[in-house]
Amino acid sequence: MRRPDGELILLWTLPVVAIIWISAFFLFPGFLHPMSPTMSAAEVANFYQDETARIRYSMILFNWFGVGLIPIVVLLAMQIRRMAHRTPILSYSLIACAGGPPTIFLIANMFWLLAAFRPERAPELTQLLNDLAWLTFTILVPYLIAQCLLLALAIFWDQQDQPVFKPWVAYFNLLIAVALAPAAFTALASTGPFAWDGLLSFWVKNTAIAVWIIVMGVVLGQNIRQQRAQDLMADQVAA
Amino acid sequence: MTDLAGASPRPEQLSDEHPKFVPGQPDMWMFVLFETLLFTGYFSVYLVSRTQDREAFLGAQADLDLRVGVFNTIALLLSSWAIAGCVQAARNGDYPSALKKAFLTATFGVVFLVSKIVEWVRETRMGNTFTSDEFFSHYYFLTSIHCIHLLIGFVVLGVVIYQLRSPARRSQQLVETGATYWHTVDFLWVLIFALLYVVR
Amino acid sequence: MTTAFNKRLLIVWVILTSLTLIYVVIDRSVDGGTLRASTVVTVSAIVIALVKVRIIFREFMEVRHAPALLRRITDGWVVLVGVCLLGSYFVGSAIAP
Amino acid sequence: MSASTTAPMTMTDPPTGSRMERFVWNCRYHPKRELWFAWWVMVIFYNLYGVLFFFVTHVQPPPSPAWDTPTVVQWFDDNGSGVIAGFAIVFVIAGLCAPMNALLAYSMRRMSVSPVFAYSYLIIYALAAVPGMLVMAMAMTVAAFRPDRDPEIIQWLYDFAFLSFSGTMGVFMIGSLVWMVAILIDKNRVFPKWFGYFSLCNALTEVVVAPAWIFQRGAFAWNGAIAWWINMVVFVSYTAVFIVLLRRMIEREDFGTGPLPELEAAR
Repeated sequence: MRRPDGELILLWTLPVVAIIWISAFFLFPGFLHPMSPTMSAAEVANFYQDETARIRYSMILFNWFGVGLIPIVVLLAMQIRRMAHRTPILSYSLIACAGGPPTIFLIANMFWLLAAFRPERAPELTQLLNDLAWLTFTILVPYLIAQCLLLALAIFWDQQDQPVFKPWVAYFNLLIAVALAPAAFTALASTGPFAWDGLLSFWVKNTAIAVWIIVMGVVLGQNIRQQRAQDLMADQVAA
Repeated sequence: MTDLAGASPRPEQLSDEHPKFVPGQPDMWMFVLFETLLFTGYFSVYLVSRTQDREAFLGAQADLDLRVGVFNTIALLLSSWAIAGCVQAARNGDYPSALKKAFLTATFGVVFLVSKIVEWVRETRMGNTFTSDEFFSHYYFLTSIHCIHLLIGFVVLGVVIYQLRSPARRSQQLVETGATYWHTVDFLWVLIFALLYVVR
Repeated sequence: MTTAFNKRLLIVWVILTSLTLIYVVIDRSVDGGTLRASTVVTVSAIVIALVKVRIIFREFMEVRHAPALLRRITDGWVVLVGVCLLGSYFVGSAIAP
Repeated sequence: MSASTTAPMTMTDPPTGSRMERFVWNCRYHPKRELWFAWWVMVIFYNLYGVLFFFVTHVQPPPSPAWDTPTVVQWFDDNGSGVIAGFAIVFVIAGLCAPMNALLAYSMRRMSVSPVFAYSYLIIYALAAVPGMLVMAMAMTVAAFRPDRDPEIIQWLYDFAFLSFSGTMGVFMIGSLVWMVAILIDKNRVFPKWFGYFSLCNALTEVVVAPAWIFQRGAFAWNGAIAWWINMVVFVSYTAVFIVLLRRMIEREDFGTGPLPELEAAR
């Protein structure tokens, strides 16, 4: 078994995990028509009392598969290692980023599950857990932004005849980084595009993450397959 | 680490005309000086809080037994004396004696540690805990942070003993560096002792 | 040679220990039963401790054989620590309620 | 693995044109560009960190843990918008930690020690940002987000924020100790030995913060003279020292300007 074979297996976990993420996303009752930050404590408490089961099962799914992104980021770090750089700093940076988003997401995930665990508690407390969950979920962008920017920089610096990634991948990553940034400012407003259910903080941010995962998955797949073909050729030449 | 052996030759005999040298790595001396400053910071905070509420501090201090402190100090002074002898024995090439003195140092260190733990247990039994009053907060803080230094000192002694054991190693510089660290643990205790047990 | 050094170290240890025992004398002389605040005791305790620290520097840590720079720095440090400790004690006493 | 990746990089001499041209050339072709990039990210990160924590959010120097509930609520009323805006910027820039940790890990790869040290340090410090910064930012943001919340809950968030920030020190302690051991046994002299001992000092001050979990007032509380002020002095000098030492390390690196050395990852 060659190295790219194993990498290909890891990559093929991505569509599987992505399908689970999407199902969990639609299963969670608070994502389509995202819950508004202007909901009163009583409304929030009612929501958790009425929808307990769907909240629990969707969040348990997220709890299982939230970390599924890490192998993909590490695969990207491996591609950076193939680039024409003199130091491993950029691939180290990507590895240092890899754990961040799932960790932050898991914190949000736990708050949602906690809120649904005893929905009959005082509404104020349920609202607190709901705020903690939503704000944490919305501001999980810092490492994703850093990943995109670092990857773009790595591609710009990959000055060789056959670069590992094509230049458009770098520009694509810059675009995604820009799309993710507004979500960090979500706490400034409870209505409008910056609110956690608003256009920028919810729709643009989550779409950007989804598009990034799909596009980078495809690009990674092409790269790894190319590597595998080159390996096979090298073996044949050697034989 | 062994490449440091013999990096700076030591005079065989010390007299008034001998060449001057820094004992151990100069780097360790920077640690000694910085750590001393850090402790001076802790001591100053303690002395200032003490002057703000003299009666409470004196009342709590009365529960400390000066004799235990004196015993602690003498134990650590003995260990310092032993490690100073160890450095000189190693310098003169008398490694068996140096090794013996390094173990002696560790033994006195253990004596100090045990007597400290006994004192902590006694004070806790008397109801004086980390949170019971301000004096004992400082007492437990200073004695425990010093004790952590002592525990690191045992690791350092381990390095010294490891150096002394085999003729292949025996870096005089590392032995002196370790000794410098150990003496620091000693003189920091001398200051802590005066400030906790004697100052009124 | 070795014995001469051992003797010197032993004398140093005896001096340090006697300085420690002076504390017992001070302690006995100032208060009978209850502890009382005393600037004289505080200052002498700190000064004796600093003298001991300097002896440890010079003899045990072999600073007396060290280059002038290290000798001056360690002496400076003893003074610095002394100034800080006595300074905090007196400043603290001055601002005490 | 593929042999095509070792294509030589075209290196020319830096242009003699305007300052801007030279800067652009250096960004694109300088042999040490990755190192300088990480170093500058580190400098910018610590400056932003200082400005955001001290002047925008006003969470440093920390307010008192001894305050009663109305005072805490009042503090959020006074500083709420600064807290939200400042931490929003923190959420954008927190990822700057990554190149910084990568540079520190790289410094350990330059040493004559096992790569275990570099990787351990990288992971420990990648983890450190969560309790060291992000949890606090989240708790403070949530508290400032709804100032009309039950005051008791606001105070809980306040405690959560400051205790997670000040009280989670193990990652930094173990991280410093890993770095210390690497420096002390390194034979390449990447860092001076005294910096290794200084790392020990730093690790020991992390121990000293632990009483912040126990005391609500006095020298050992989270805003106390010992648990905060003395530690801050040590931490700031430690950080300043390693920024300068890393700069010297990068200056000493001799990469030459020729073709790339063979990519180690591909072998």
